[in-house]
Amino acid sequence: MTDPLVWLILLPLTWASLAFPSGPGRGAWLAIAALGVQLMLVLLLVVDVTESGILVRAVGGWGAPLGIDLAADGLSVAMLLLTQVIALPLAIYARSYFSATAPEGKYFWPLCGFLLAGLNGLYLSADLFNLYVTLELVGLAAVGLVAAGGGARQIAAALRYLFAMLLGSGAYLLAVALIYAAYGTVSMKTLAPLITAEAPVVIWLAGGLMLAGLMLKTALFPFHFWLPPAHGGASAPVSALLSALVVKASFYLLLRLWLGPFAGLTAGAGLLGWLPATLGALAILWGSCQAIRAQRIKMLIAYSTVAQLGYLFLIFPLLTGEAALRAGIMQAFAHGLAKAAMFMTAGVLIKATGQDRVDSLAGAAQQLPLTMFAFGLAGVTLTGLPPSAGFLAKWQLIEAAMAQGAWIIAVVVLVGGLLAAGYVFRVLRQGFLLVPATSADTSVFHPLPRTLEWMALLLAAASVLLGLRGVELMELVSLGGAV
Amino acid sequence: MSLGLGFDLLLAASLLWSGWRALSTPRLDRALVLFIAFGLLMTLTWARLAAPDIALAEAAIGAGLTGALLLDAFGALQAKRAEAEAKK
Amino acid sequence: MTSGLLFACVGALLFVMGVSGVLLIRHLLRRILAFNLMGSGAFLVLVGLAQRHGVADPVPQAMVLTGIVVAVAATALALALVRRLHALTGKLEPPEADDD
Amino acid sequence: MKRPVVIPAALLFAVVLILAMVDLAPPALDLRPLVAANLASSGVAHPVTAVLLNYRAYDTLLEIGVLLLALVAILAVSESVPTTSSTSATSSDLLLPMLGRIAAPVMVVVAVYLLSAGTSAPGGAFQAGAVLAAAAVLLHLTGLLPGWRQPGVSLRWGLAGGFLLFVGVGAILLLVEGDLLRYPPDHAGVLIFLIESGLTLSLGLILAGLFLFLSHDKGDVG
Repeated sequence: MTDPLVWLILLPLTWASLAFPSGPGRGAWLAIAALGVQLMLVLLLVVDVTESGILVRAVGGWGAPLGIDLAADGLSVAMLLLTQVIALPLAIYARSYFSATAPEGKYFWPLCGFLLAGLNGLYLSADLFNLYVTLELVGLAAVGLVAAGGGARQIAAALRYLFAMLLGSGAYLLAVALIYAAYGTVSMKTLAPLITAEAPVVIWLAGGLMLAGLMLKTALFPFHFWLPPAHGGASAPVSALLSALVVKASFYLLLRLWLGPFAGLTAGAGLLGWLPATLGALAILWGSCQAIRAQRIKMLIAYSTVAQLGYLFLIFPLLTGEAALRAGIMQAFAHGLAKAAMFMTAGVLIKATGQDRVDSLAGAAQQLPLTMFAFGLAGVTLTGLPPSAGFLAKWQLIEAAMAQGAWIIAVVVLVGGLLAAGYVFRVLRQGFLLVPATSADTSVFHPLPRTLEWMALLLAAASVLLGLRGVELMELVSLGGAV
Repeated sequence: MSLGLGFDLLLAASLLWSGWRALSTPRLDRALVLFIAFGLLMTLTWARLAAPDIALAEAAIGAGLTGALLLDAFGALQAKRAEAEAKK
Repeated sequence: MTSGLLFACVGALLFVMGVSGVLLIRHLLRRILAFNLMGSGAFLVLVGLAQRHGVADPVPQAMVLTGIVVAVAATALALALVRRLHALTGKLEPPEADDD
Repeated sequence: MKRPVVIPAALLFAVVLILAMVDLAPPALDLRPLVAANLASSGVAHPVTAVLLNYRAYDTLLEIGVLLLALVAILAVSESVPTTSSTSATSSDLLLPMLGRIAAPVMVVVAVYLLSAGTSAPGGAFQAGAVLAAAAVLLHLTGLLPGWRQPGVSLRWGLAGGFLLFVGVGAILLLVEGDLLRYPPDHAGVLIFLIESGLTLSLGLILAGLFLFLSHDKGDVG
């Protein structure tokens, strides 16, 4: 295991394709062991990149532009770290969550392995066409997970999700075609100086196609239509995986293209960054309002994802300085950890009560104190209260916005925090309601494996405590010249 | 106008026509046949573009397998529908 | 005008036709057809535009081979979902958005 | 409702795109000389195969992953309850089974030819696998091969085997040569042929599976 970078792709591919032949429902322990190794590998990679800056590996020994390059810099390592940190507790949770005969867990492990391989591959690839293949790997695996063993509602959500993914990657593929025709290469490193030197009209079209396709894949308002049913309808471990990790991948790619090959264009057109930022602001307002109104707890959390993704796009007009990028990465971590925890607690609550309505949560705090505590901690992060990672992200973002005189962004961040407090409080208030013992409509709480509760609590606590050590994490992104 | 260009133009027009009709023709079975024809025209196009490998793959996978999948799905859905009507 | 450029233009038209189809058509089988048209359009642009000066280029050709396999994988998955939806609801159109 | 927006926007985009494409200058880089110059050490003589299985073999690796993943996803979606009616075509017709018996072996021979030709001429694992799959589908349609239900152990290993072999070779090369899928020029030909043979078999099974698993799922619930 000399090379953590390449093994981060090979290992999940291997366990995914071993889990499939070992049979339906099998492969959990293999996956958990492998994810433990992956977590160690990513920590090794953090050390490597901290010491020596950007790492490049030429697959096949050819090197770009003939071959495909893999590259790890601070930004990609941060995303890899986020992925493995969430995946391990999530896998332990999923092992307890899916009973041996559950139809939705039958092929969870191979699908999950391919999904993680796709994510790791995406964060490491430096080749536009290879990125297309990883996008498809992630997209199809995610759709399969949403649909697995589901009823009509879930299948319909998966179909809508599938067509959104295919439209997004189709637009991306056409853009790759145009770029190859214009410059004769799809290597990001080779492209950057070429695009900066001269950009014909097709490159502007290609940039537009990539922007639109990736905004659709990240469910940025008004392209969010597919997200709530897909994330709200899937089983809890899948929702956690999708909301915490999958939507971040297309955001990462957009950021990477914006700062990498297309830097010459985006720096020249200063107003361009306000397009994603405006949509992001609308996403925060719209998503939060929908979350406040939602009746089912998982739909509430899914709409919260729509809102929280909005913050990620607020950084685009501010990217001339490094502070905004740090804020974006911090927000990706804060939301990833907190949202995974939140969907995991939702899974516990739904399993325990057999219902999925917010109104049915009365008494939950007495019956499942750990779970409600975890939900509360995750809520602290989403609302952006100190000392959570969410607070750090918003603080950084407001600071970056004020430094550039973009006070409107600061206002949006503050309003978004208030709205988030609204929907988090709705759930907490229900959960802490004391129910009279005689009441007829009291939910019956079924006993559940404690692992479920502890894993949710672990991630929720991490999302809060990260705020104390977030500076080191944010230092990472300045490594290896992502900017 | 050379023979090659004439053939290309004809091929281009047929591609666009069959693609368009596959989406717009009211009857689904005809649409599927048009779509398979579109796949075969794509095979010819790849041959014209000096890409025999893609032509082979398109014939086998694009037109062949995709077409078979679609027709099979159509057949199953029809059978299902007929069954449902019979029950009424 | 070379064959490459001509078919790249055809590809562009097929692509927009396919995208419009995916956006506008509600019948799911036809939407799958539209997706395939979109894919074929992108493939034609990839190879055709790269070969607009009339010389074959193996790199985009290999990419298209990869793309065709990915497209058939997506098509098969989409059909599996459509057949399942039809079995469960008897419909070939997605239900209206339920936002809650 | 969406129509008045989508159609004009699509037309406008198409016109702008075509005008921009017609106007495009020759690219700065040309990979063709690079492809040709390294062909001798790539282990194959056909440029497209060299790109697919050597220069950009990593793309191909992930793409097989996508295909296997799609099959797993289809199995996860399909109804798992075994149904009894699994023979599809009624064999009242005697001609069809005979056709299947004659054509299927021929197709296998064609597949082997395509596989071996792929190193120097158009063809290769994908086309060969597709022909194998077509043979299986033909056998199914002529009533000689029943539709597949949930796959048994050996079939599952067969489906995943080609991909595992590909990953395994890639990993060994990473350990021995220092880069993922970096073939030593002397052995590149043998290794690529090994990978292609495994892929042909698994691709044949997967592509046939896409059809046969779906075909089996008649959607009978309850």
